[in-house]
Amino acid sequence: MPTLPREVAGPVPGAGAPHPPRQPDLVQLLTPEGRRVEHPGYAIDVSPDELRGLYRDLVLVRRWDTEATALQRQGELGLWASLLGQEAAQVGAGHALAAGDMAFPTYREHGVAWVRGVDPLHVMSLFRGVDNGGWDPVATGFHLYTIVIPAQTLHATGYAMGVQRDGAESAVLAFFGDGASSQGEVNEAMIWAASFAAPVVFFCQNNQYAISAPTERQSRVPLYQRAAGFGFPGVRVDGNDVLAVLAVTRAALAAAREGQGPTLVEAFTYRMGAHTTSDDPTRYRLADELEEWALRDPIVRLRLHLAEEGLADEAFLAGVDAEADDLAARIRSGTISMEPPPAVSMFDAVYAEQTAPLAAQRAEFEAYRSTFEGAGQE
Amino acid sequence: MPTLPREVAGPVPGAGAPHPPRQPDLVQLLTPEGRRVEHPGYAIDVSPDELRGLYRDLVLVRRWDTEATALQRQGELGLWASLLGQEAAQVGAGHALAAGDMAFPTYREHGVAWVRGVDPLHVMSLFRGVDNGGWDPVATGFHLYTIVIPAQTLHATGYAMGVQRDGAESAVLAFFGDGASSQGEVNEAMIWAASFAAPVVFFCQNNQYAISAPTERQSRVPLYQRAAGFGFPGVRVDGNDVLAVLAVTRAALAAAREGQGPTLVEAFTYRMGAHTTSDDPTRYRLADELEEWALRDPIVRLRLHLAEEGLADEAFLAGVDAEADDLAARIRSGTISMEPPPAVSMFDAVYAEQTAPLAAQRAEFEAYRSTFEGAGQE
Amino acid sequence: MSTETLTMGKALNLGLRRAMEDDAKVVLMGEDIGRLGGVFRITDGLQKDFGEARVVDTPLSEAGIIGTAVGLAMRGYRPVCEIQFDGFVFPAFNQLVTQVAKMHARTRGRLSMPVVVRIPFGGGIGAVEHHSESPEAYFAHTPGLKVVAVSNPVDAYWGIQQAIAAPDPVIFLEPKRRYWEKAEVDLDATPEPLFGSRVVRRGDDVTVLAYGPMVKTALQAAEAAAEEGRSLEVVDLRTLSPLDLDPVVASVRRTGRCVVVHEAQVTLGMGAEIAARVTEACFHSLEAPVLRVGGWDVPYPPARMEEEYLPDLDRVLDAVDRAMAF
Amino acid sequence: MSTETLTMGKALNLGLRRAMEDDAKVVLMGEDIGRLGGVFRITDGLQKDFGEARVVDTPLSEAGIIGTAVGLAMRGYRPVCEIQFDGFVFPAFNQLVTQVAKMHARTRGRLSMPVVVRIPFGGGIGAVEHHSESPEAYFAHTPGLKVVAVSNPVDAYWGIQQAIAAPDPVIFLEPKRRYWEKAEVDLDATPEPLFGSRVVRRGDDVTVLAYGPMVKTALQAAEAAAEEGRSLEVVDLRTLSPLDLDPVVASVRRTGRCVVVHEAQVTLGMGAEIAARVTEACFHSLEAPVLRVGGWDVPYPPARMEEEYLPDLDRVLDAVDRAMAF
Ligand SMILES: Cc1ncc(C[n+]2csc(CCOP(=O)(O)OP(=O)(O)O)c2C)c(N)n1
Ligand SMILES: Cc1ncc(C[n+]2csc(CCOP(=O)(O)OP(=O)(O)O)c2C)c(N)n1
Ligand SMILES: [Mg+2]
Ligand SMILES: [Mg+2]
Repeated sequence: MPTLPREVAGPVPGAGAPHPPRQPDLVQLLTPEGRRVEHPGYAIDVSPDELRGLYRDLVLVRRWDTEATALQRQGELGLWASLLGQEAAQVGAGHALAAGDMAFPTYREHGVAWVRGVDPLHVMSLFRGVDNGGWDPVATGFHLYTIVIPAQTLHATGYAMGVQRDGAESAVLAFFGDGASSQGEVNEAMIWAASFAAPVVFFCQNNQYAISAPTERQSRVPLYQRAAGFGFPGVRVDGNDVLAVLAVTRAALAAAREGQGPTLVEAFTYRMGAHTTSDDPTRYRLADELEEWALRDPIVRLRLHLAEEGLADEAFLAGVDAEADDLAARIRSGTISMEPPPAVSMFDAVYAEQTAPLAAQRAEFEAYRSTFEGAGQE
Repeated sequence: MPTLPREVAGPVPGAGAPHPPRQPDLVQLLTPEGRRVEHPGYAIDVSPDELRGLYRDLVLVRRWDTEATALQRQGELGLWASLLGQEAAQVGAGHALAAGDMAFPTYREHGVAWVRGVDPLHVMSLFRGVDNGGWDPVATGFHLYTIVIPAQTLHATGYAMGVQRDGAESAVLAFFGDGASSQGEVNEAMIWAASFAAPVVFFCQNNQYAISAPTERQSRVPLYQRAAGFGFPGVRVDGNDVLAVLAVTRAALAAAREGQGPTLVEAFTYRMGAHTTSDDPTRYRLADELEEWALRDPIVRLRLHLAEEGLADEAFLAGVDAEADDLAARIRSGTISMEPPPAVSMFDAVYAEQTAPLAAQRAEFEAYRSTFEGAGQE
Repeated sequence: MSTETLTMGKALNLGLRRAMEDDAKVVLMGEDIGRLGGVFRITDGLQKDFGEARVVDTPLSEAGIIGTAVGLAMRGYRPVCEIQFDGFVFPAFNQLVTQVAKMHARTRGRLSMPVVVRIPFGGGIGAVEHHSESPEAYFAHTPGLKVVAVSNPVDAYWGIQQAIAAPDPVIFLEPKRRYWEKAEVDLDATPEPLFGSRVVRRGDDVTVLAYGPMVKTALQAAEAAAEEGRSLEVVDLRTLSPLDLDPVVASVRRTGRCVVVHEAQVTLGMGAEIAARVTEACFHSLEAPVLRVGGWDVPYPPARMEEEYLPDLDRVLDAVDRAMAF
Repeated sequence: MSTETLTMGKALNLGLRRAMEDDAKVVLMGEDIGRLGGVFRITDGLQKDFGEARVVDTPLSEAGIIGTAVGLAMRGYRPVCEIQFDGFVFPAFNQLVTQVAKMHARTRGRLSMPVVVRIPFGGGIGAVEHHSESPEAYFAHTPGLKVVAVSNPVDAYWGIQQAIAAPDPVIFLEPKRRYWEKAEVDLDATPEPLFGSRVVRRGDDVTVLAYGPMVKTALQAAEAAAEEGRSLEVVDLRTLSPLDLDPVVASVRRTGRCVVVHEAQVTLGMGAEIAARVTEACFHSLEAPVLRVGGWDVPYPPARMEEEYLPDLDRVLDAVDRAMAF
C-alpha cells in the first residue's frame, strides 16, 4: 500500500494545538496527533486490516449518530442519546469482546451495538417509540438497553456468575456512566463481583457529565480508584484512543476469563453532544471545554495514524465515507417507515404463560377497539 | 493511690497466651495484656478518672447485656441483640462524641446508648415489643435504632449536611456493621459525604460476622480500604481497645468538624455471642475462633492496665461490680413491669396532622373494642 | 389582586420560590435541578437566586436524595426532593416506605418528616421506557405518607407551598403532560385546603372521579357527554392519601353511578380503593357498580402505542355508557 | 402413596430439595441460607447436599440478590431467592418492579424470567419492627409479576416446586407464623394448579376470602360461626396475581355476601381489588357491600400491640355480622 501524503487525512481541526496534558495514570497507545506510543502494561498488535476496520467502525457509528440526531429533529424519533465523542470507547470495548461474551449496555452504547452486529434499525425502533429495542439479546450477546441507571450492572454480575457455573470460558462486559457510579446498585455489583470473583469487567465511560452534573459531583477522586476499595484492579484508559481501549478491555476480559475476577475500566472521554436531544448543554457547560476536547477527537487521531503509517489511501477513506452515506440512507428510510406493532400485542408478552385475567382484558380491549373500526367504516 | 498487686485484677483467662499477631494496619494503644503502646498517628492523654470511667462503662454495659440476655431467655424480651465483645468499640466511640454531636446507631449500639445517657429501659422497651425505642433522639443526640440495614447511614449524611448549613461545629457518627457494608445505601452515603465533604464519620464495627456470613463474603480486602476508593481516609482500629477507638474516633470527628469531610473507621472486633437470641452460631463458626478472641477481651485488658498502673484498687473494682448489680436489678424490675401503651395509640402518631380517614378508623376501632369491654363485664 | 396567567410548570416554579422565601429551612434537592433548572425547568433560576446550599445538585442516586432528606429533616430542614421521572423513584422506595413513612410513628411523634417528594408522573409525552409511570398506589398503600396529585396551575402553585408547609411527608405528583397548560392564578388568593377533593363540574347522571392528568380528560368527556344530553359530575380528587370521599359520596348518592379514571394500571390502582369505599358508603344508592377506567394491566407500552394504553375521552364515555346501561 | 406429616417449614424444605433434584439449573440465593440453613431453617441441609454453587450465601444486599438473579436467569438458571424478612424486600424493589417484572415484555418475549422470590411474610410472631409486613399488594399492582401466598404445608410443598418450574417471576409468600403448623402431605399426589383459588369450606350465608396466614383464621371463624348456626363459605385465594375469582364469583352469587380478610393495611390492600371486581361481577346478587377486614392503616405496631392490629376470629365474625345486618 502506497504511503499517503499527510493532506489526505483532511484538515484536522486544531491539529497543531498543544498536546493536552498527559495524565500519569491514563493508558494511552495513540496520542491525539495519531502517534503510536507504548505502555508498559498494555501491548497491542493490530494488523493494518484491523486498524482499518476500527476506523471504518468509528466513522460508521458516527454517521449513524448524526443521522439519528437529524431524524429526531425532524420528528421521526422521540429522542436520541448521542454517542458523539465516545466512538472510540465503544468501538474499542466492543472489539475486545469475544463471540461467547455478553455485554450489558446502558442507553448510549450504539457503537458497541454496531460491533456486536445489532442492526441499527433495531436500536432506532426504541428511540422511535416502536419497541424497547428490537434485537435479540441472546443471539447478539448484547442485552437490551437499560434505562434505569445502573440496573444492568447487577444483571451482568449475575450473568457472570452463571458463566462461572457453566464452566464456560466467557466474560461479561458491564457498561455504565460516571453519573451511574453514585448509585447503590453499581457498587453492589462490584461488591458481588469481587466476592464471587465473577468474570465481569465494569466499563465506565466517564464522559465528564451526568446530564448537567460534572463528574466531581459523583467522586472527588478518579473513578477507576473505586475498584481498589472493593479489592480489585481499576485502570483509567484514554477513552478517545480506540487502541488503548481495545488493549485494556481485552486484557481485563482475559483476566476475567482466567478466573481472576473483575476489573474496573474507566474510559476517560467526553460527551461532545447534548445528553440527549432533549437537553440544552449550554446551560451548564462552557464552549472552551468542548473545544479542548475536540482536539482529542477519536476519529481524527486514528485517521492521522493511518495516514502516517501509510495504511489508508484516499480510495479507502472515500469508500468508508460512501459506506457511511449508504448506512445513513438505510437507517433513514428504515426508520421513517417503521410502524409499531398492533396495539393488542401489548397484552401478549407480559407473561410467558398468559393469565386468565389478562386474556380477558385483552378480549375486552379488542371488543372495545372493534367498536371504533365499525365507526371508521361508516 | 496505692499500687495494686497483680492478682487484684482477677484470674485472666489466657493472660499468658501468645500475643495475637499484630496487624500492621491496626491502630492499637493498649495491648491485650493491658500494656500501653504508642501509635505515631494517634496520641491520647486520658486522666486516671477518665480511665476508670471507661472501665466502669465497659463493665456496666456488659452487665446490662448479660441481664438482657437472661431476660430474653425468661420470656421477658422478644429478642436481644448482644454487644458481648464489642463493648470497647461502642464505649470508645460514644466517648469520642461531643455534646452537640449526633449518632446514628444500628440495633446493637447499647454501649453507645449508655454513654449518650439513654436510659437502658428505653432500649429494653424496644426488645420487649412495647415500642420502637423509648428515648428522645434529639435530646440524647442518639437516633433510634434502625433495623433496615443500613438506612441510617444516609440519614447521618443528610443530618451532617444540615450541620454544615447551620455552620455548627458538630459532627455526626454513623454506625454500621461489616455485613451492612455490602448494601448500596451505605456506599451511597459515603459517596454523598465525600461529594459534599459532610461532617460525618462512618464507624463500622467489623465483628467478623453478618449473622452467619463471615466478613470475607462482603469484602476480600479490609473494609477500611473502601474509603480510599471514595476519596477519603479509612483507618482500622483495634475495636477491643477502648483507648484506641476513642483516639481514632475523636480524631476523625475533629477532622469532620474542621471541614475535612468524612472518615471511615473500621473497628476490628468480634461478636462473642450469638447474632441475636434467635441465632445458633454453632451452626456456622468454630469454638477455636471464640477462644482466640476471648484473649483479646476489652474489659480484661483495661482492668490489667489499671492494675498495672495502680489506678484501681479492690474497692473501686468492687464498687463498679456493685453498681453493675444495681443496674441489672433496675433493668430487670423495670423491664418486667413494662406494659405497652393502649392499643388505640397506634392511630395517633402516624401523622403529625391526623387525617380524617384515620380518625374515623380510630373511632371504628374504639367502638369495636368497646363491645368486648361490655362482654367482659358480663 | 395580582393574577397571572401561568403554565403549571411556571406555577410550580413560583410556588417553590415563594416557599423558599417564606422559610429559610426549605432546601431543594435533586438531579440536575440547579444549573440546569431540572429537566422540565421547574426549578429554573432558583439556584441562581438562593445558592447551592439551598438548591442542591445531587449525585445520581435517588436513595441518597431521600435518605439524606430524612437526616436534613431531623436537623430542622424542610427538604423538597425532585425525582427526575416517575420510573426512577424505585431506588428510593426503601427509604420512602421503611424510613420516611414510619419515622413519626416509630418515634411516637418525637420526630416529624416534613419532606416533599416531587415526582413528574404519568404518560402522554411520547417518552422512552420508565418515563411515563403512575406509581401513586404504591404510596397510597403506605401508611405515614400523604399523596397529592395536582391537575392545574392553581392547585400546583398553592399545593406545592402547602405541601412544603405541611408537617408530614408528601408525595407530590405533577402530571408532566400538563406542565405546559395554562390558567389564571391569583397569587394572593386564599387557597383551598391541600388535602381535599373538589367537584369541578356539576352533573346528575354519573359521577366521574379523576386526579392529575386525567382531570382534563374527564372534563372533556363531560363536555362531549353534554352534547349528547348526558350530564356528568366531575370530581378532582386532588389528594389520594388521605382520600377525601365525602364530596364523592354525596355526589354518588345523588347520581347513583360512579366511574373512576386514572392512568395507572387498573389492578390495585386507586380505583380499587375508591370502588370499595364508595360501594360501602353508597350501597343502597348505586344503580351500577363503580366502574374503573385505567391503564391496562401491562407494563407501560412503547411511546407509539401509549394512546391505546392511556384512558382517553372515548374510554371514559364508554364506561359512562356501561354504567348507564347496567 | 407416600404420605408424611410435615410442618410447612419442612414441606418447603422438601419441595426445594425436590426442585433442585429435578432441575440442575435451580440455584438458591439468599442471606444466611447456606451454612445456617436460613433464619427459619427452610433451606436446612441443602447447601451440604447441593454445594455452594447451588445454595449461595450472598453478601448482605437484597438489590444484589434480585439483580444477579436476573442475570442468572438470562444465562439459563432458575434462581430461587430468599428475602430474609418481608420488611427487607424494599432495597430490591427497584430490581423487582423495573427489571424482573418488565423483562419479558420489554424483550417481546425473547427473555423469560423464571425467578422465584421467597418471602416469609406477615406478623403474629412477636418480632421487632420490619419483621411482620405484608407487602403483597405492591407486587400484585405490578404487571409482569405473579404473586402466590400459601396457607398450608400441602400447598407449600407443591407450590414452591410449581413456582420454580413456572416460566414467569413468582413472588412466593410464606406465612411465617404458620411455618410450624403440620399437615399430611402426599408426596406423590398430582398437585392442584398453582394459580388457582380453592373453596376450602362450604357454606351458604357469607363468602369469606383469605390467603396465607389468614386462611386458618377464616376457618376458625367459620367454625365459631357454625356454632351459632351461621354458615360461612371459605375460599383460600392461593394466588393473588393472577387473581382467580371464578370460584369466588360463583360463591358470592349464591351467598350474596362477601368478606375479605388480610393482614396488610386495608387501604389498597388486596381486599380493595377483590371488592371492586366481585362487586362488578356480582352486582345484582349482593345483599351487602363486600366488607374488608385488614390491618389498620398504621405502620405495623410493636409486638405487644400486634394482636390489636391483626385481624382475628372476632374481627372476621364482626364483619360477617355486619354483612348479614346490612
Ligand atoms: C435511576 C435513574 N435515575 C435517573 C435517571 C435519569 N437520567 C438519565 S441519564 C442520566 C445521567 C446519566 O449520567 P451518566 O451515568 O454519566 O451517563 P451518560 O448519560 O453521561 O452516558 C440521568 C440522571 C435514570 N435514567 N435512572
Ligand atoms: C435490609 C436488611 N436486610 C436484612 C436484614 C436482616 N439482618 C439483620 S442483622 C443482619 C446481619 C447484619 O450484619 P452486620 O452488618 O455485620 O451487623 P452485626 O449484626 O454483625 O452487628 C441481617 C442480615 C436487615 N435487618 N435489613
Ligand atoms: Mg456521563
Ligand atoms: Mg457484623
